[in-house]
Amino acid sequence: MAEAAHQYDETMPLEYRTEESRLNILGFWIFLGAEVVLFATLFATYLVLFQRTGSGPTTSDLFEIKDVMIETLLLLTSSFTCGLAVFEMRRRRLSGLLTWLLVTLLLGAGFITFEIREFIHYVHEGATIQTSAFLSSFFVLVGTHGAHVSLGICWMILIIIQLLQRGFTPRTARKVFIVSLYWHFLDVVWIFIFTLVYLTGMVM
Amino acid sequence: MKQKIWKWASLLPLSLVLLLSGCSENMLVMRPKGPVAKTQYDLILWSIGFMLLIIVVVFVLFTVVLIRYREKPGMENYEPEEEGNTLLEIVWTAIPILIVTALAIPTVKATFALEKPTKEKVEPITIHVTAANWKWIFSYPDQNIETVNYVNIPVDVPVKFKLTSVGPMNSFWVPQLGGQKYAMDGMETELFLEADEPGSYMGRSANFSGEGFTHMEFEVVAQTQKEFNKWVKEAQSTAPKLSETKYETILKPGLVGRMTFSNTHLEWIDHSKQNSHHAGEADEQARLCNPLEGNGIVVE
Amino acid sequence: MKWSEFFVTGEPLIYAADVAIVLTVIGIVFVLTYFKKWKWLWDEWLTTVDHKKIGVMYIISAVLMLFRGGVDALLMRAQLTAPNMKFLNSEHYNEIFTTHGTIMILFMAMPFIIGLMNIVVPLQIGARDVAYPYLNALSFWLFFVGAMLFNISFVIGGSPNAGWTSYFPLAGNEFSPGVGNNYYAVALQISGIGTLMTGINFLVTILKMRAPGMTLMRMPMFTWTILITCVLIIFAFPVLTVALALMTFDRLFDTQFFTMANGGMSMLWANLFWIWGHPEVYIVILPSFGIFSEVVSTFARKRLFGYKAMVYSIVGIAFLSFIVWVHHFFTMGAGAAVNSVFSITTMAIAVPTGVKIFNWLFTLRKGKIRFTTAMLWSLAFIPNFVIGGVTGVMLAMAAADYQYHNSYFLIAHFHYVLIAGTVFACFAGLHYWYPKMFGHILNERLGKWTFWLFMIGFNICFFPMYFLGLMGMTRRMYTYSEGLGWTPLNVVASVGAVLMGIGFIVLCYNIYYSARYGERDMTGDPWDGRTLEWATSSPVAHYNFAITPEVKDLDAYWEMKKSGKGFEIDEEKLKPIHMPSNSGRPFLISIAFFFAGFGLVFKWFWLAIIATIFIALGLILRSFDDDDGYYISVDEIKRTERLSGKGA
Amino acid sequence: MGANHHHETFPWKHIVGFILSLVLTFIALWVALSSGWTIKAILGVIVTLAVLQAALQLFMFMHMTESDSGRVQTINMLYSFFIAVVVVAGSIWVMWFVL
Ligand code: HEA
Ligand code: HEA
Ligand code: CUA
Ligand SMILES: [Cu+2]
Repeated sequence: MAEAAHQYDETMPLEYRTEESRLNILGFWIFLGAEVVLFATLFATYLVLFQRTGSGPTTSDLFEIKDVMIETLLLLTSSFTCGLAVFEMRRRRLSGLLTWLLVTLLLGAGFITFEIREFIHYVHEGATIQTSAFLSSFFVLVGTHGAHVSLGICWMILIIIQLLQRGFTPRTARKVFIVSLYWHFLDVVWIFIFTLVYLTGMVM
Repeated sequence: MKQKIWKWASLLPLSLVLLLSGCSENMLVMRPKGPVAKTQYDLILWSIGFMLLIIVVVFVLFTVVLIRYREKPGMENYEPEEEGNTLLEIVWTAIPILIVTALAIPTVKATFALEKPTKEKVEPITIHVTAANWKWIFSYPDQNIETVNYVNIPVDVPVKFKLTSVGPMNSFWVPQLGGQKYAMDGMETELFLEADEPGSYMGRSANFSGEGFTHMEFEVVAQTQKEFNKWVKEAQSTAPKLSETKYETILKPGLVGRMTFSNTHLEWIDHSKQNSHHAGEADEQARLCNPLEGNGIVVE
Repeated sequence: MKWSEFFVTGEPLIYAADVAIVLTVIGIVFVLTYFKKWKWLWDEWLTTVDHKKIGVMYIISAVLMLFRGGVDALLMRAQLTAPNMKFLNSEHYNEIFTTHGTIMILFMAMPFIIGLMNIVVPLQIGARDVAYPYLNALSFWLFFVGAMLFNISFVIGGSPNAGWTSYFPLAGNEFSPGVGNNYYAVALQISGIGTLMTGINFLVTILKMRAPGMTLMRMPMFTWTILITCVLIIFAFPVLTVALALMTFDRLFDTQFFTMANGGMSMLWANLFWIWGHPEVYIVILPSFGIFSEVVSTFARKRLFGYKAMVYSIVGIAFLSFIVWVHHFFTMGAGAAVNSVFSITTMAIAVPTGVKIFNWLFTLRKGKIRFTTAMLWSLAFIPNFVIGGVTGVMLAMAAADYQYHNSYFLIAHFHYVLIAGTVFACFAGLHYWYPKMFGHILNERLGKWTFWLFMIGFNICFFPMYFLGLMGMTRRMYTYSEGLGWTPLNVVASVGAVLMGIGFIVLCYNIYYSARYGERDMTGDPWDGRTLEWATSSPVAHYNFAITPEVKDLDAYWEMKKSGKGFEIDEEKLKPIHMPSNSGRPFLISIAFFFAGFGLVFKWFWLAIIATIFIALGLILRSFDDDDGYYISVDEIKRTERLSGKGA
Repeated sequence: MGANHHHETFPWKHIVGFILSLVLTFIALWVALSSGWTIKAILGVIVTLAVLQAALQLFMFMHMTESDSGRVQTINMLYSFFIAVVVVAGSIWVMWFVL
């Protein structure tokens, strides 16, 4: 970290200005690499187990395309608005940044609400995490993603507070950028959940 | 220093010789009594040859280098510098590749061969093997016989073992007849073995399955076809019938002795089918499989 | 739950352990209080973010765990020495090999290596510290509380007993109803998170914080191996995280992943375990290769032969290590095609490994070999590891593996690679870098005693096991009957184990002896080293380098010395150095993790939830933390440098 | 480099990315539910679409290639996808016989 921590490089966007920030952003990318493998393992588990339904319901008994599409569109849009937030940040417009972060957050919350509703619906139909290997792996895969999104929401709230307190600093800018990486990444994961869990489940 | 290294280097080949001569009697893997074990034995010998060669090369190089290039008085001004040598490096990449190829080809051949019956002309005899805590149950569907902890087979006839388990994974291993395969709950694996010579062979579980695992041994008795037929007749006529309740007591965790029955449990249950006995009776199963509630394990 | 279930009861061995633990704790508390060391402990160790101190703590923990795992090993050998022994019953034996394997690999080998890399890597690349010092402290404490959580299972609740591989369904609730396996799932999870963070931390450190001029192809070999190891950690540990999480769900919340009913699939556990497990064994062997490379080239007084090939071969090994996992369950019936493919990928690893072996041999050739203790360990590695390696290739031959699998042949293989590879490397590294850590040299005479006792004992212990395997002795048997012909070899093996134990005691004595009487290292470069860590004083100043060194070649420090100047510090060029501040938070967060884990083990969810709230609190505080660290003034640097004799 | 980013006044890149992701999603939906192709073909196409869309996010929204660590970040992501494929496809292949 060293002295370089305070060397400013004016040609770069704010979030890259300090050595510390550059290290953190790179570290976060690498963490995302680990997350890819984490989700891949959950996908592997799901794909190995999803036809092992025991005496419980199967994919086509459960999934409903309407709910899934609503969730998908909410999350896709939130990824877009999150991108806009970073765009605004790079134009140094705090109000724009805050607005888009807030919108992202609300869309994320909407996604979570629909997901919880979906889960509750399944449970009412007798499809719980204990029912079958398929459902265990389904709930854990989709639930892990949901937990990540919820965590992302809490994290964004923290960052909004810090932005309000401190305005643009290399540190807050870096945090915004990192949370945006996280958020887009969750969208990437969702695309695969959408494809490999829901669409595949309805086809098979 | 010099002597020490020599002493130490000579330790390994020496013990090898000692062990090979002294204990070969008991080295079951190296005394194959059937075509499957023989295939594996040949493969093992083939590989040991290469491994010894590699070991010798490395050990010789190692010893020579250590002796010649120790720091000696008068070397103060010797400043060795050397970066590498592409030719040499290619050599010691290429030779291992050749050795690995020489090992891989027979390995792949043998691996494919072992999936098939050992003989084409002779119809194999099928025996279902069920591993349970902690005993082996053998069912002869065609002969309608079930045995526990021992299995009789005719010599020179391929045996198709269909393996499954009620509970933890076990591995079905008869070293002198051939390598092992896992017996797993809710699924079925197949293992072909064959004996060349009549005799009694040790079999045991090779995969840890809990408290009584150590005692999960069984005997494979290879008999001539005539004797085998005689045994089948005898068992069919004299052995008691296996009832469902009796079967459940056998399944309870613990050790049991040898048994023979004149019917098989396959009539009412096939553990290799996922959930055949579990659906809706998980509690029952928990009771059966829970060592704390069973009658405990009998250990000498 | 009754107290009598909470504490493990009814065993003299365990009561003795209880007493020993209580006495040790009282002893430690007393000593700390008596010598007024609490504040020192807190300021200097518990809150430190200095990579060197964190490394030392890793190594101390690892040596303790080597003792624990070693005692387990000796107990097993005692039980197996004669047929029908009544020393341990089946239940105890099962717990002991489980904890032995788990502790040795996860809480001994890994932290030992991570400790060495903590101490050495930043020094080798000329950095002030790691990329994320705070995270580094958190990694250590997470590992540490994970290890402690695992260890207390011995006296509280009962140890796991399904093997270090914990295959289902055996490890499920049905067959392992106690809390033992919860400990396995939760403790490994906690320390695994720590390890993952270490991987990220060091990857970024090595990629981004090298001294100017140190291109990738000028990096010391140890640093190279750590770089690649980090890649393995980052991509392998998430798999373990998931596998353990699924295990935890199955055990605590009755999900159906690996159960026997309702579609569960026990084979999936084995599959996931080994997707992590195989890279894991390379995670502990690659850094070992790095250590040997450093030591061999230092004491042969030659540059590493074929540096580039050495780099490519580790990359090759790391790549292959992710596509061989099925060799651990060839016998599960996946079919000849699957087995053949994985057979071939596995055997392929012999090629890059062979390249390394021959390159080491040719580094020695034409050298000027000095037989220090560190060098002895490194030399002994070569022949011993080759035995382990080629028997590994025998195991890789699927059709033949059907005969070796789970037999003592396998036990012999992996002790040959783990001990002759990893443990020898840890000992070599410990002796080699000891002066950097503590400022004095480990006594060479005692070191050589340790070496010969341990190395000879090791061969006596494990070589016979190859033959026991061929005789049909399977692993995890707590006893065997007479007449199988296994007795003589088992006796021999136990004798070897005792020799290793004596060797270990000599090592411990050496640590004590050298601390009192050991030769101080005044130069900072006792071995005439080649890489940058030897350019610092011993022990190293907390800021590492007063000025960042410039690197012109591989073996940077060697080049500096050859050019006649060494590493000179021009006082004119000194600038204030920025340092991260200490923090107690990593330690406290980890304590909260301990309680969260403990709560999960016993299904006391209230405890787990409260502890999780504390964890979250710690993280939020961290997020609002604005601490920018502090600066060390030029004057202070001058003073320190002059004291250590390095300054002008 | 992302530096050019801050001179832009309108988020073209983001809007194009967003529209593309919507289009890809709806194509996948149609292929899966209404195309009537064979299961194999459907799976092949929708997985390809998912991969495309993931790449889109990485490049358009996450600026993966920017900064002086762009190369490392890209290699890291590619390698993690490689491992992901090994884990998923490998597990399925290895356990195919029981599925
Ligand atoms: C440090 C740890 C370590 C290392 C480095 C290795 C290295 C290797 N291992 Fe080992 N292995 C383990 C730790 C390790 N292993 C453990 C812990 C287990 C058991 C886990 C359990 O079940 O509990 C295990 C189990 C294990 C199995 C499973 C067996 C079974 O369960 O039935 C197999 C099978 O293929 C295997 C193979 C190999 C191979 C091919 C190598 C290769 O990397 C070796 C390469 C080295 C050489 C070959 C020597 C040098 C080369 C030359 C001199 C060149 C010329 C050589 C040739 C051409 C052959 N190992
Ligand atoms: C790095 C890893 C590592 C290391 C270093 C070791 C070291 C040793 N191991 Fe280990 N072993 C494993 C990893 C390791 N092992 C694994 C993974 C398994 C598989 C577990 C499983 O099946 O799940 C295993 C299994 C295993 C078995 C097979 C058990 C079975 O399947 O039934 C045996 C049997 O002899 C054994 C023996 C030894 C011995 C004698 C040592 C010696 O090297 C130990 C050296 C001894 C010491 C360092 C002792 C120091 C202590 C003292 C001197 C104190 C004396 C004081 C008192 C007794 C109070 N080990
Ligand atoms: Cu199958 Cu219990
Ligand atoms: Cu392996």
